[in-house]
Amino acid sequence: MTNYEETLIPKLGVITDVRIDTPDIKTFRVVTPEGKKAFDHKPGQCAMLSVPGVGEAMFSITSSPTNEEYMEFSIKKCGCVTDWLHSAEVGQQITIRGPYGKPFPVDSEFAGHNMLFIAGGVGLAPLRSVINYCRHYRHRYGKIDIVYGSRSSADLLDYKEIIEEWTRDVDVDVHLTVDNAEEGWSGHVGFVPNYVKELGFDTNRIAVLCGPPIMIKFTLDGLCSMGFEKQQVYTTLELRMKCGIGKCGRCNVGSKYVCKDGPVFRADELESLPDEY
Amino acid sequence: MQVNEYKPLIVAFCCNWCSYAGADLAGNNRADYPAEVKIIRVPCSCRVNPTFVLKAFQRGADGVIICGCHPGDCHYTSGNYYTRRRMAMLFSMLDYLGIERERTRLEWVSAAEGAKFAATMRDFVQKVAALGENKRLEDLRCKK
Amino acid sequence: MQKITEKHLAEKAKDLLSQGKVSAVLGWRRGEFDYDVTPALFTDADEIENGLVYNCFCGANLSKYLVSKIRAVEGRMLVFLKPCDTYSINQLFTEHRVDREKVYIVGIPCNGMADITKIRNAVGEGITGVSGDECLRVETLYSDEPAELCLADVMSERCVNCKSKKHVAYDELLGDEGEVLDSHRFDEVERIERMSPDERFAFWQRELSRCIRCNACRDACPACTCEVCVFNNPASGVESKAPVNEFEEKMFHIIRAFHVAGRCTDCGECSRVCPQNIPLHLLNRKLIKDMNECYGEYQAGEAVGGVSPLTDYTAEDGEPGDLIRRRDTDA
Amino acid sequence: MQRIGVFVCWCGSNIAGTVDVKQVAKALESEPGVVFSTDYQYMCSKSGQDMIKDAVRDHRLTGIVVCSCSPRMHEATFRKTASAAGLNPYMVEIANVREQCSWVHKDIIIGTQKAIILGRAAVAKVNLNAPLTPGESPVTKRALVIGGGIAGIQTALDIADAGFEVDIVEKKPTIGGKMAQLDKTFPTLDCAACILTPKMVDAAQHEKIRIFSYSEVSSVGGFVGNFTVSIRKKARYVNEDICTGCGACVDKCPMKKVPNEFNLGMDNRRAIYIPFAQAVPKVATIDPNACNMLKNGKCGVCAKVCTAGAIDYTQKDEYIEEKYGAIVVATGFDPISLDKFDEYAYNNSKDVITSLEFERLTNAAGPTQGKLLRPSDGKHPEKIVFVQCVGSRCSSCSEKGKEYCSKICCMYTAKHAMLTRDKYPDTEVYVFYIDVRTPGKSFDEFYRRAVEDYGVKYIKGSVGKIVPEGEKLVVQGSDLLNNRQVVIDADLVVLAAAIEPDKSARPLATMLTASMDTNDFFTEAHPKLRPVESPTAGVFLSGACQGPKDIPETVSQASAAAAKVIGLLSKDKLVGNPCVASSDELMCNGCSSCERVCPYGAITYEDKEFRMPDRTVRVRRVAKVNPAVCQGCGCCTVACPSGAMDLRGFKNDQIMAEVDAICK
Amino acid sequence: MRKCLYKDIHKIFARVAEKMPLYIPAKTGDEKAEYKKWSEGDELFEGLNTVKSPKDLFFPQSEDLVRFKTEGKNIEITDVREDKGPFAVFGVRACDAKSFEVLDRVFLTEPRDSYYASRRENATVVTLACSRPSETCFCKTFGIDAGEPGGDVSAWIAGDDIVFSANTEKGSAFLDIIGELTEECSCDAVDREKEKIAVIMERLPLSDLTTDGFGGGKTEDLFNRAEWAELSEACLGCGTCTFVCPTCQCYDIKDFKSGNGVVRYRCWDSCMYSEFTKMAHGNNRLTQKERFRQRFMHKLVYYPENNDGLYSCVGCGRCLKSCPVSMNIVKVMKKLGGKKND
Repeated sequence: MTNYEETLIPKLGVITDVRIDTPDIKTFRVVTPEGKKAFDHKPGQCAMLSVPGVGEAMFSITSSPTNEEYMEFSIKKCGCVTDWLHSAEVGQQITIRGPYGKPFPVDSEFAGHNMLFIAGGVGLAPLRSVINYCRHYRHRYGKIDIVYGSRSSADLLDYKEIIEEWTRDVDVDVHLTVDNAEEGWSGHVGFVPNYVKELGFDTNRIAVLCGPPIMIKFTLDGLCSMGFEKQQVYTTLELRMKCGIGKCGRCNVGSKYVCKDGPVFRADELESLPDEY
Repeated sequence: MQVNEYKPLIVAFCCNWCSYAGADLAGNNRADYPAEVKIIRVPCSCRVNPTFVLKAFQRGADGVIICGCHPGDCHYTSGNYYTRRRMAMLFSMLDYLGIERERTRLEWVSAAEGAKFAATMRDFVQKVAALGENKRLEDLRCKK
Repeated sequence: MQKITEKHLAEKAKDLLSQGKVSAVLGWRRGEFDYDVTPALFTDADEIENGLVYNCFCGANLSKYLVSKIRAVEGRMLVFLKPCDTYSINQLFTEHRVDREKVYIVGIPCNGMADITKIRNAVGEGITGVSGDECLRVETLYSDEPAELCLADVMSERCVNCKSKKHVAYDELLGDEGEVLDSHRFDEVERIERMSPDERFAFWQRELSRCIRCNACRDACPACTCEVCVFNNPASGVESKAPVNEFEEKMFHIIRAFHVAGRCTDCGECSRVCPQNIPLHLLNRKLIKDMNECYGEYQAGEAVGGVSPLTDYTAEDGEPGDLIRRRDTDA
Repeated sequence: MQRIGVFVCWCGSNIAGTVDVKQVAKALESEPGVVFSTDYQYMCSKSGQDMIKDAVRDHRLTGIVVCSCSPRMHEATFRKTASAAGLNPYMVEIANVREQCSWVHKDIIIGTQKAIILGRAAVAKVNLNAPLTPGESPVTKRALVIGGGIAGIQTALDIADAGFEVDIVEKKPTIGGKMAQLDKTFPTLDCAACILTPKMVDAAQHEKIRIFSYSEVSSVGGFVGNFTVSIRKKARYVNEDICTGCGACVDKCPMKKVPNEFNLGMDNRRAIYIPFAQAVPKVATIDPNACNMLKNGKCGVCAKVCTAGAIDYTQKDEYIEEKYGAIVVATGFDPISLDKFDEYAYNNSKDVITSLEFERLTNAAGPTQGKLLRPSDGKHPEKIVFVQCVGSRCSSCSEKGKEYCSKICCMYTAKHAMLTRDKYPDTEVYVFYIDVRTPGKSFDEFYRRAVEDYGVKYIKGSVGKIVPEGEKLVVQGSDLLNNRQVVIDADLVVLAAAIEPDKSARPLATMLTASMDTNDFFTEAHPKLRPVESPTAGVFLSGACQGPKDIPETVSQASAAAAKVIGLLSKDKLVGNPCVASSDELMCNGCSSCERVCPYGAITYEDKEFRMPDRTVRVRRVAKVNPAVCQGCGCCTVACPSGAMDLRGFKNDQIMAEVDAICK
Repeated sequence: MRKCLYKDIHKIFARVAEKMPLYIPAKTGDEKAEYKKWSEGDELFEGLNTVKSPKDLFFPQSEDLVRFKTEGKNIEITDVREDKGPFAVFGVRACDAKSFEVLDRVFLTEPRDSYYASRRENATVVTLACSRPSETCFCKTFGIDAGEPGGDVSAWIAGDDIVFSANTEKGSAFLDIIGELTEECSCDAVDREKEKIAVIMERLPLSDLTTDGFGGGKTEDLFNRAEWAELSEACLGCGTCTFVCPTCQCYDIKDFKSGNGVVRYRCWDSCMYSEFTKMAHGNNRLTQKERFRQRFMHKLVYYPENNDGLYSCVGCGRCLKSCPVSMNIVKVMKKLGGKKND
């Protein structure tokens, strides 16, 4: 039987870089001990990282598949595994398995469309992969708008990359906002859902949302009032997951398993699910 | 002692005020007792949760001994009285389940009783060694 | 002596509801078969008329439900309690888990509850009907004639060794006041004590190895009302979900017995609900017996405010070794 | 995850002799969380501590494990070191590899292995340590001294002189204690009363000192800096404030046959009495067991003769509750009962007396006004035998006496013998002794004077039997130096009875939660380094309650205890022990199990509102621990069924991690 | 078809056990039974079925997945899978045999679970028709025929004989093993037995239970029904129903620190447990009603929706017998079935 691949048996990973993004978010660069990428993935997919004895947890892969060298994970400190990872140093081995979940339909539904990415807080993490993918294959997509907000400027993830790369791209508009006014911040102040409305996008685009549930709810309502159809809006769900392969039953909502059928859902798909997420 | 005798693993919970000090005194007096005994310092014997005893067995201990101040001498007045009741019940329960009673012990050792500490440990180790490996309350996952 | 039937219970419940003395009634609901009775909350007379049942299958101890259900109810909740259930409720009052003021206890007599497993063993599969009280008529698919069984022969073990027919807490009693009985409930414990350690070990190994860790014993136990059970709490160090090996099987049951020691009223729910028929009550009874012998007779739940022997002491208490040795000389 | 530094101490060769310290340091290097590991000759030395501080800085340590001597020795030292390095002091754990390893195991392989395991357990614990901040509590700037003998008086005077209020509680009607009963004091032979009574008066007149005579401590609550003590003032049936101590009532009291305890029953007092002339307070006390008026309402003479109107037969015991910051125990000693020593005929013959009785017989204020007369017939004794070590230095299997040396007997016996020969040179004086112990300033000179100048006959040997024969006491003993039996027809035999702690000490110790040794002497916090402190914070020891002592030693210890008390009371705030219990209210059932077992009443309950995840609000009863009252025993943690209660510094997971590490 | 005297069944067991481990429903104390590796002296349980279903043989209550050793920053991963080789299980009832199909659809779909797959491949399932179903049986509701139990080999007790019929290649191999202990026979006796069983099936008290109103696509109809509150009100939240259920397959993955490494194991979990879906930041099923609903919705709606209408219940009746408060899927189906959302 050992000749079968077993997805539940993880591979070794090594943390080769730890970047402190915000007071409670760090971004970890992970490769195999041989220095390669552990596996290929698509934007929006996740991986199970684990620290033996501490636990296993699912994280979205924040680096773009177009990055051939390594994977990155932006991880917010909340719970055993993340606490442990936050105290880990470069050179620390962890285990990794994946990729899991359904990716964003970057090569099908998204292709050829204008894109609107809306993220709040650590919600940028899953979107970063798809944003960078779109930037990499820039010609395949129309206009790209990114609305990103956080509690404060210190809580903005990947700020350096946003400023130094994204904002410099032609045809990529980045709209940053923080919840409350602060010294030294000359950008927009206010909550993401309101900012989206203020910016007043036309409906000729696909919207991808990610952030805290409350932000998603209000932004979704906002988009609908702006005339967006639910079929145009994608988001990701976060639920407790264990196996990552739709078998352990934990993330089952309706007939879907978030780890296998998600975490990316189109808003209209979500609507058909029982209200348990 | 025989050369090939089984070397048991003994976890000793000692209260800070009496028994741990008693163990220190045993050291001061260079009293000899087997190195199989490993002491864990607790503020009072009443800090020892029956769970700790079970955990020790799970992890591979062959014997668990709890040492506290003599009745009436508890630094916290009454802690050891509660210990006495709790452990009486625990040990009896383990005995009821057929687990060798010699693997558990409660002893009162004062800060002045270094010699008693050493003698108690020698005796306990010998008794547990005679029983051999703890088979009835073991967790195979924890065996090497 | 007036015979109390479910009709009396229903009358009483409807009465108190209509008077507004209580706003909900906790009783037992008729099931698919005569024997599969389910605890239920009733709020109107029709439901009570059609659904409320009281027969020899109403073994479930309703007191535990009060801990959670009472929160959802405005006003007082009527609860029907059998004598042994009243000990549990007293213990819950003692531990401040249930507010006395919110409960209206109607004590109901109990002649002993039947054990469906024993009935099944007697008549086989295919039980389609059970009626009667002292004498049970059991109809089955595979026999044209109903089998006649004496309740005493198919009574659950806890009822055979009933410790008390006395209600120790009630607002009202249906039927007569019973008495504390001189039971033989420790006989089985003594039998095990008399075994050799090897036999004892084999006995418990056999019993506990059947455990499937469904947690029914814990979840039905009226003493197990912790906000967070240690077995569910990763921080406790003993969290576990499965009887992974012999050690875990023992660990779970020893710790559980200890957590309810001095608080367990010996209601026997743990053994009743065990799908594997593990005699779990023999662990609790062992502790009760030991405490009685060492620290004086104590019946948890006999009165509100009782002090568990494990939260008490005297300077003259015996040493752990004495206890075990004494039993050897006795045996 | 922590960044732990491991520091293995050689303790010279104390540890390094039987433990391969390098190997220990190396082995612990790969333990989880350990980022630095080293060894050094003396970790507790300044350079050792500096090494730790440097490592904390250089390696950004968050936790420290020191493998060294017992934490009872240097835990505080290394906590301070950590503190100085900017670490929380409670991030330090000690692996006891000296007392519990290198000193008990001879084999270096075994010792090293065990040291590694102990170190591993400490590392496992530190991994789960959390920084702890001690709570603060105010200090009541007043001390209580229990016992009004010379020890208590001296302590009280010293504390009061430093400007703090002191209350003395004395169970007898007067302060003064045993010293007041003595005649002369060795080795200078000055009169006890002459040096004691001025101090008694000083105490009585000191504006900072209150004396509760004829009073006892009935309960003690609280903790260091904040004790609440209930004092029972026993009814003396005389209004203390009004009584002038004139003694008219005593003279007129018809109840004359009450054995006088001050003179050890060698004469009688009245039912109303003043123990002795210089008593402080000098007020009368009615003995309720002897007074007819109190027993059956017949008499009332004293009330009639008292011009001040101080007699009050209706007086009741009075309870006074006071707050103190510190408590000094000075309960002193008593000679043991000689009931079990039939061989010495103490109960058969009036002329077999104890040394304390002898003191009264030779005291000018005693029953014989200082004349040495036999209690039986009032004749001058011509041959006196002193027997030393009566009940002292007994073998451990003896049930009669004490194992310890009573320390003062050699000297007072020499004093008695010398004084007898001095006053009555024609009296033959024999002393039976086992050893003569005279380690004190001018002590041996004193003893030699008794032998050489005063001709006291010292016989090394024990007395086997004393048989009263007619007027004589036949003393049968052995003379070990000459290897022969001796028989002496004595007129008076004086027994140097062993001394033991006062009987009131044991219940008092329980109230104070102060520990005692097997002989009921109070245990000191450290036998050498903290000899006047009890292990219970805020409780100090003065005088013979801690062990047999003579007067100079008692007084010096009394002053030492006072110094400690002054040190404590001069603080405005006390920093508590942060290792206290705390309850996780999310898990607490409110069942009261913890409250029941708490010896300090540190746990109370409150109804707390909880916002449930479904947005409803639920009110639940939860436990709250008062960290200033909690002493950190952890009893509640085991009583708690849900595991809501845990003990900081000794958390469940920490102890279990130690278990795991040991069993690894 | 091959037969032998039923009273000689132990000879068959002995023969099979020579070739490979054999599991049978064996009597434990108290007239209960459990699947047990047969050894000389073990007797076949005469009653209907075991307390725990035979899913244990393929999906054990707990099993080690992988081991780790950590040292410093390094981790060593050890694959602990081992091929235990072929085994046989005898006496599986029709319902339980069907449950394997339910489980297969979970564990054998990609990515397939190699732990489960290996055991399934190694197993020869010998089923046994139910001559005396219990009043709690309702396999018929899910289209299962107790007289046609399936598996690799089907067996019937017909008169004094036990008759075997191979359904698969593995089954034929099994019959080869017991070949010389059995003799060829016609299917007459078996047919008579099947008829008898069919008659009894009709008489079972739950024979009229239907799946009307359930199945894929019924989420909207059923999810918000008010009856869930009453149905779930007595539920203790224990895992009895889940653990005795032949089709429940939720599991948890946990790490056990053994002191000399970490064992990652999986064990059965139950959606009835309050902490099943608990996360660091909350729980998407807060009340027992929601958890209770999830279990039955999964069995009766979600699972069939994903699996071509196959229900995740086989009507074995174990939950009816084991629930401490007699709450079960039949009561749920009777209460909610055949009605429209109101």
